[in-house]
Amino acid sequence: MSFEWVQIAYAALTVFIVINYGLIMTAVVQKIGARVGGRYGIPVWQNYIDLVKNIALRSKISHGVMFYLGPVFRLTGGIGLLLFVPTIYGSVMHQNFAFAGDLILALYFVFFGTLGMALGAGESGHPHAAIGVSRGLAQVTAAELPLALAVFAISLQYQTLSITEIVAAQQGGLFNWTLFTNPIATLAAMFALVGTMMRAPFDVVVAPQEIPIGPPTEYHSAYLALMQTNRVLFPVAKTVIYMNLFFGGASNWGEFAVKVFAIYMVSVLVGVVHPRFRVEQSIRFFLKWGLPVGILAILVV
Amino acid sequence: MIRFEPDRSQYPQPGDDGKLEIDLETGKYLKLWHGPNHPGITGNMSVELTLCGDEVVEGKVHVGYLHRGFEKLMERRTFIQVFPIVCRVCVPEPDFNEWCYAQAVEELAGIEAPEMAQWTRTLILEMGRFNSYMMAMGGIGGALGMGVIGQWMTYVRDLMLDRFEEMTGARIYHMFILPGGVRGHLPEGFAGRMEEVLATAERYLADVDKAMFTNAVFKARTKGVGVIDPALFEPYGVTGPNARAGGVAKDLRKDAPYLVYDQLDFEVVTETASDIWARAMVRRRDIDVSIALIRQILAKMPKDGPVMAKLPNVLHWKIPRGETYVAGESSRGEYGYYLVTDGSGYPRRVNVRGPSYTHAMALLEHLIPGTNIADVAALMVSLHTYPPEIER
Amino acid sequence: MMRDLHDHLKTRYRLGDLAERRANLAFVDVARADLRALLVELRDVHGFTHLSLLTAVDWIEEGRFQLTYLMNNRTANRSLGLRVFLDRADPVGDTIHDLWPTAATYQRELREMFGIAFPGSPRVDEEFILEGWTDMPPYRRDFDTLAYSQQTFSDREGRETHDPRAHMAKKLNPEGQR
Amino acid sequence: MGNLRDVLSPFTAWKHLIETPVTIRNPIGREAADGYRGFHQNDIEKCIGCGSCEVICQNAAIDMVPVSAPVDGDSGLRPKIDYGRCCWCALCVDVCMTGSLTMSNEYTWVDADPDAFRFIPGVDPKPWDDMEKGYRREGARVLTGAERVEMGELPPEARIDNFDEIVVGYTREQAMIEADRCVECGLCVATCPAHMDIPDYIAAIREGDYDLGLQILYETNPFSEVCGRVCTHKCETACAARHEGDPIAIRWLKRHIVDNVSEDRRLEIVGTPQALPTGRKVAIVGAGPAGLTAAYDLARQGHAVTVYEAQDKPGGMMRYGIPEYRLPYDALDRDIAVIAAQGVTIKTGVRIGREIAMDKLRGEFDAVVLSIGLHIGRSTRIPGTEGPGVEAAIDLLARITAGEEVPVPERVVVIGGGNVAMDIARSMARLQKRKHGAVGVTVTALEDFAHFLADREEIEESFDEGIEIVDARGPQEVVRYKSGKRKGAVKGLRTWAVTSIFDGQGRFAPQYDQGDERLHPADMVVEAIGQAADVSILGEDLTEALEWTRGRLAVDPAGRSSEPWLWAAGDAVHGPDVITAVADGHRVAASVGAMLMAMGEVAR
Repeated sequence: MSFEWVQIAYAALTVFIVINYGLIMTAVVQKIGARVGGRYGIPVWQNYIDLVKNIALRSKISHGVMFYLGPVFRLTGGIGLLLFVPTIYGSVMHQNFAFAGDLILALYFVFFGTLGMALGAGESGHPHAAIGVSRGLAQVTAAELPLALAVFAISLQYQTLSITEIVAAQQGGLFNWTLFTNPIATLAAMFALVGTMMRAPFDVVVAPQEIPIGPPTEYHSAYLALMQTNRVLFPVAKTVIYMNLFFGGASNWGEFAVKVFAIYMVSVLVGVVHPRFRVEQSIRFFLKWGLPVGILAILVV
Repeated sequence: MIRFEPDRSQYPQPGDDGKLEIDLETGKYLKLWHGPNHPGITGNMSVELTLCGDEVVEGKVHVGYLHRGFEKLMERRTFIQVFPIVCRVCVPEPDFNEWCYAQAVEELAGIEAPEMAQWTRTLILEMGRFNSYMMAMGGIGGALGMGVIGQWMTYVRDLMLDRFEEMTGARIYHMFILPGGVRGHLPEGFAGRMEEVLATAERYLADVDKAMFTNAVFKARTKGVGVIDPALFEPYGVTGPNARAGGVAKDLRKDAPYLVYDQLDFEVVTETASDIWARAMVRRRDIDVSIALIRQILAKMPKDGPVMAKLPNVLHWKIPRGETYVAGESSRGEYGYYLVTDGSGYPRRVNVRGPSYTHAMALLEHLIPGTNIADVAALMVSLHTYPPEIER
Repeated sequence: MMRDLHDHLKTRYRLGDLAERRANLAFVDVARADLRALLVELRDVHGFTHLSLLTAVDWIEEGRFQLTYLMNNRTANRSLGLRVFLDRADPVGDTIHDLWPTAATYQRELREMFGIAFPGSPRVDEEFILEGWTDMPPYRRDFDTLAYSQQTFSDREGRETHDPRAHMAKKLNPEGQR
Repeated sequence: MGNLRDVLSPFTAWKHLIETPVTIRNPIGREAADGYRGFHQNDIEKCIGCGSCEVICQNAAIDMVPVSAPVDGDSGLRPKIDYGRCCWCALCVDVCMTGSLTMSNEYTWVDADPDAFRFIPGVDPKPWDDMEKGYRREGARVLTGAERVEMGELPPEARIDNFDEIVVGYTREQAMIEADRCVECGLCVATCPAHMDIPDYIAAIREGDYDLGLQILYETNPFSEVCGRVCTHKCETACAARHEGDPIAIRWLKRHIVDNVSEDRRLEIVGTPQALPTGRKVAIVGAGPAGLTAAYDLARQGHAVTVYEAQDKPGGMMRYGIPEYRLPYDALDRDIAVIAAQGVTIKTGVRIGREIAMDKLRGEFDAVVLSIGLHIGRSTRIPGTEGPGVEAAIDLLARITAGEEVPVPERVVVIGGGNVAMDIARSMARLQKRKHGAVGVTVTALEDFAHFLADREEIEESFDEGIEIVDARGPQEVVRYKSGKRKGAVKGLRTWAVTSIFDGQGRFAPQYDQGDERLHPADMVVEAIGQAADVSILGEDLTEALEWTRGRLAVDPAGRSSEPWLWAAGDAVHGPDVITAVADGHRVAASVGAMLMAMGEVAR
């Protein structure tokens, strides 16, 4: 695949669409969660208001360079994840910078933001951030393990490290999806999905009841806006990977919207109705349930 | 399986004076302020935690963020003027203050509230208990990250507040139980509307049972966590649901019946495990008792009759020298007022005995060391404490 | 019942007369020196295991503080209030935190709010509720909350009230004639 | 399978997804419950500005501010509420003496100006002023007593044949309860002609300090025995407690104080004049309440006071106009004894103008106070009033007091609806009962019962005593026997029904329904429609010299006549009752005292 300058414009368009999609989708999801609690919830445009408000705010507090870079890393992680994964299968515009080994890069980017965040938040010197980071890293590592195993399983299955090729292999019908061709790997990956979406029962890292609000404690104003942007972008980007790897990808924006929403809702479905695990309980959970399924997935292949 | 038992030898050890030697310079420990403005704290108080990893090695409770000097303010007010401020000692269950104070004044002044007032008071106290438990249920869900429970309970509590509103003219600070009786009769059709609320409450509580109490994650977080040894109950002044969760079947409504509780049928709810689960469960089951009691009261109470005893002119009401202590079983335990009069028109001393005073101070400080930081909020909520009672 | 207990105890302790308030509540004066032994006996022998509250009353006219130990027998549902009087000029109480650990909290509060010392009570000198308080212990009767608030805060501008009687006298009978 | 259930069961919560949310989207404008305690309303017409709301407010959120001019029973003040302090406890509503203060169920109001939240309900217009809903006190106020302690009285059968005092007086317990009802607003003080410190002496009763009470009484009134019994108690019509209940029995409480202080103790407390003798001399004509009050005040200022009284005993109308069953003579004597103890000389049986001329007084004294009262009964002058069998009430009363024989026929008709009419009716009833064993008195009054002039108790007690009272009857003629053995004797009183008493301008111009005519049979008709002063004692020259208005001696507000040495006080100039006379006495004494003081300065 050759690089062309126009791809940058295309990629920017992808990012723009995804951010807007994310802003609205997360608000819709909020409203869905609110309904379970008997509330109307926020207006769908609430995320925009928050974002604009925070961007407009400036700060005089300094915690050091790394602190400022934290959200940048985080957002870079989100954008990077999105851009090196084909968003719409078969679309030239939204093919992004997909390449043969993009699967590995994508896995790296999943971690990249978290690590960046860890560095930045650590610099803030706030104990909440420090504890949040240590717990977050521990938990995310454990939660991503099943995903990694599932990815190994399907890369073995499809004999490729290119996401585009994996999506291509799933075309031609519902039952060509990895979901049906390799359900065990999908299950393992779904453990990771639920575990990393920062929703109960695996959101103790940011639990306001203990260490409000975890790593981002000290972030405010425009930095917070960056993080908010990432917060709507990153889950979508991550979901795109799942969509591509296990649910046949998307061949147009409509399919994209439906599938991402559906996959995202899996974590919501669990999250809304559960309390959260302690960190060591989460880790134990993933080691006990996620890891064996992941290993099983590889073995089956 | 990997064990996550902490290595206790790494923890600070008590020095010669019995105090823990915590040297923050070593970098081994981390100070963390839990509160006062904190979603995981039960009201405005704070716990100064010392962490080793995410294990708490010491917790010091700090209060005073809400101190308004109520007891002192009462000494400056006439007996009737105290009435509007007592309810403010406890937000979620203010009526207990009103009743304890009114009863204490009546005892010392030799006044007896009419029967109708006694029934109405009992009704109010049970409604207040219901509300308080609603907050506790929501709180325990919320403390563990299950906001849905909190939202449901808030809704149900709100319905009960609607009933309070139509009955007393206010939602939170009802100011309805005056020394001498209560302010008025139940509005027309009150019982019917109350029944609707209770039916809704039962529907939501059934959902809570399914979503929270039949929930693997909830069980994992609460069973065996925050256990209070029943041997600590008396030294630490543990009363009410916290003690009942440890198998102590003590309930002042039953043991020392006040108001009209001796004319009502109910059972004292107990659990045995004395952990967070048991404390939540005792409260969950006590809600059912409260609901049943509200129904009973509305069915049994007289339909009409005077609600106020004859009072002396309250503008210059003097009460002879004396002292008394009036206590009842609030949703959190023994709630009492110690009133001392000196023959003047003002109380000499009013002391509020809130259950949180013992539960959130000495007991909590005793329980906190050794818990995971993630469990501190749940532990506190499970003790169901309200800081205003501590500092008054 | 309370009377029997009082009769039983007063042979060995210096007790005042029993002031019965209700069938299950009475108060009695106790000599300070006898307090501890009495508390232990009440707890271990007579079932008064529950310390309902511990608080103080300032009888400033009599120059003394009253400490009230409200002991409760949870089984029999009876309460006995023990009144111990301390010299107001030099108020020192005896700590009972080793009998009831929770008493340490009460004693800390009494230290802060009434200025009553309880030597040996854990953390008794730590600030409990008040932070940076320099005035006299505020729950003493001679602490004037109104004066304090007037010194500390300013009144709202423009508040003026009229006593009906004086106002009418001024308007209707300006010369003040009888 | 408990574990699996634990995993699956929580998902049932999702069923709420399809339910309609329960939260309120916009809480602004949500209507509160009917009885909600929201912003205050005040019915400004009903409010009397007693300030009880301010007193009970534990937050000091209420100020009483002037809104209109004070009048009797209304201070003109209205509560202004500072909502920065209000805690919405509604004790102010509960204690409100008139029920004017209520609360609407409006509770949402946003304003950027904090001072907007300080306003006078009912005066500063607010959207919720006319709201029907909101907190209303259930039933009558209960925070202060609404019912007066019943006064013990002799039953009608025990009192009808004698002149024993009817009213028993409060016991200490009763007085304590009655005194407890007072809210100490002080509205009564302005209304009382003598401005007695009513709330203060009521407070003294509550404290059980009768000495203090008596001291307070004497500061404003040396006739507490009298006023404690027969005062017209205008104060009680201004009492805040009357709006939703009975007014405080101020008169009875006053009497209760004197009942509880012995005569000797009274003399101890009041003492004798502390001022040094000034050497100035004052003559007072008439030993009635005005004259004796002036005498008391002047004597205490150190002046030498001589009181001249035409009757045999001092007391004036108090003794000769008020029947003994209402005011026993020994009670009056006790009051006068305290006054006499101030060194006042009382010369009885001396009629000025006959024994001593006014000019002589003028020559001998530095000042003269004329307090002669109203001793001449007015007549209706209807046909038939001339002749035997028609009496003036005031004459009869005086003769009864003096122990003279008065005619006591079996049937008596009284014309008049005031207290004097009641006094004579009831006195005659007693005499009839004694003489004939039966009461036969009819009172005919112009006014209907709704506008009766006599006190309500007087009417009720009269009914109890078997007296017939017919209201709204205008006397037209005293009918006399035209022939027969009793020719010329009174046969009865012919009256018409009254349709109105005053015309459009409020002038006295009774209208009658001539179709409704009745003859009230009677052997004697007593006229009790008012009295006049006997000014003939002044002598012709003085009468010429003095200024007069409408037949009354013209005096300045302090009671001084156009002659600098002569003051006038009491019923003769200001009418019509004891307490007004007392007030007048004080006023005149102050004026005389000031003049004497000025004289002293000049002399020095």
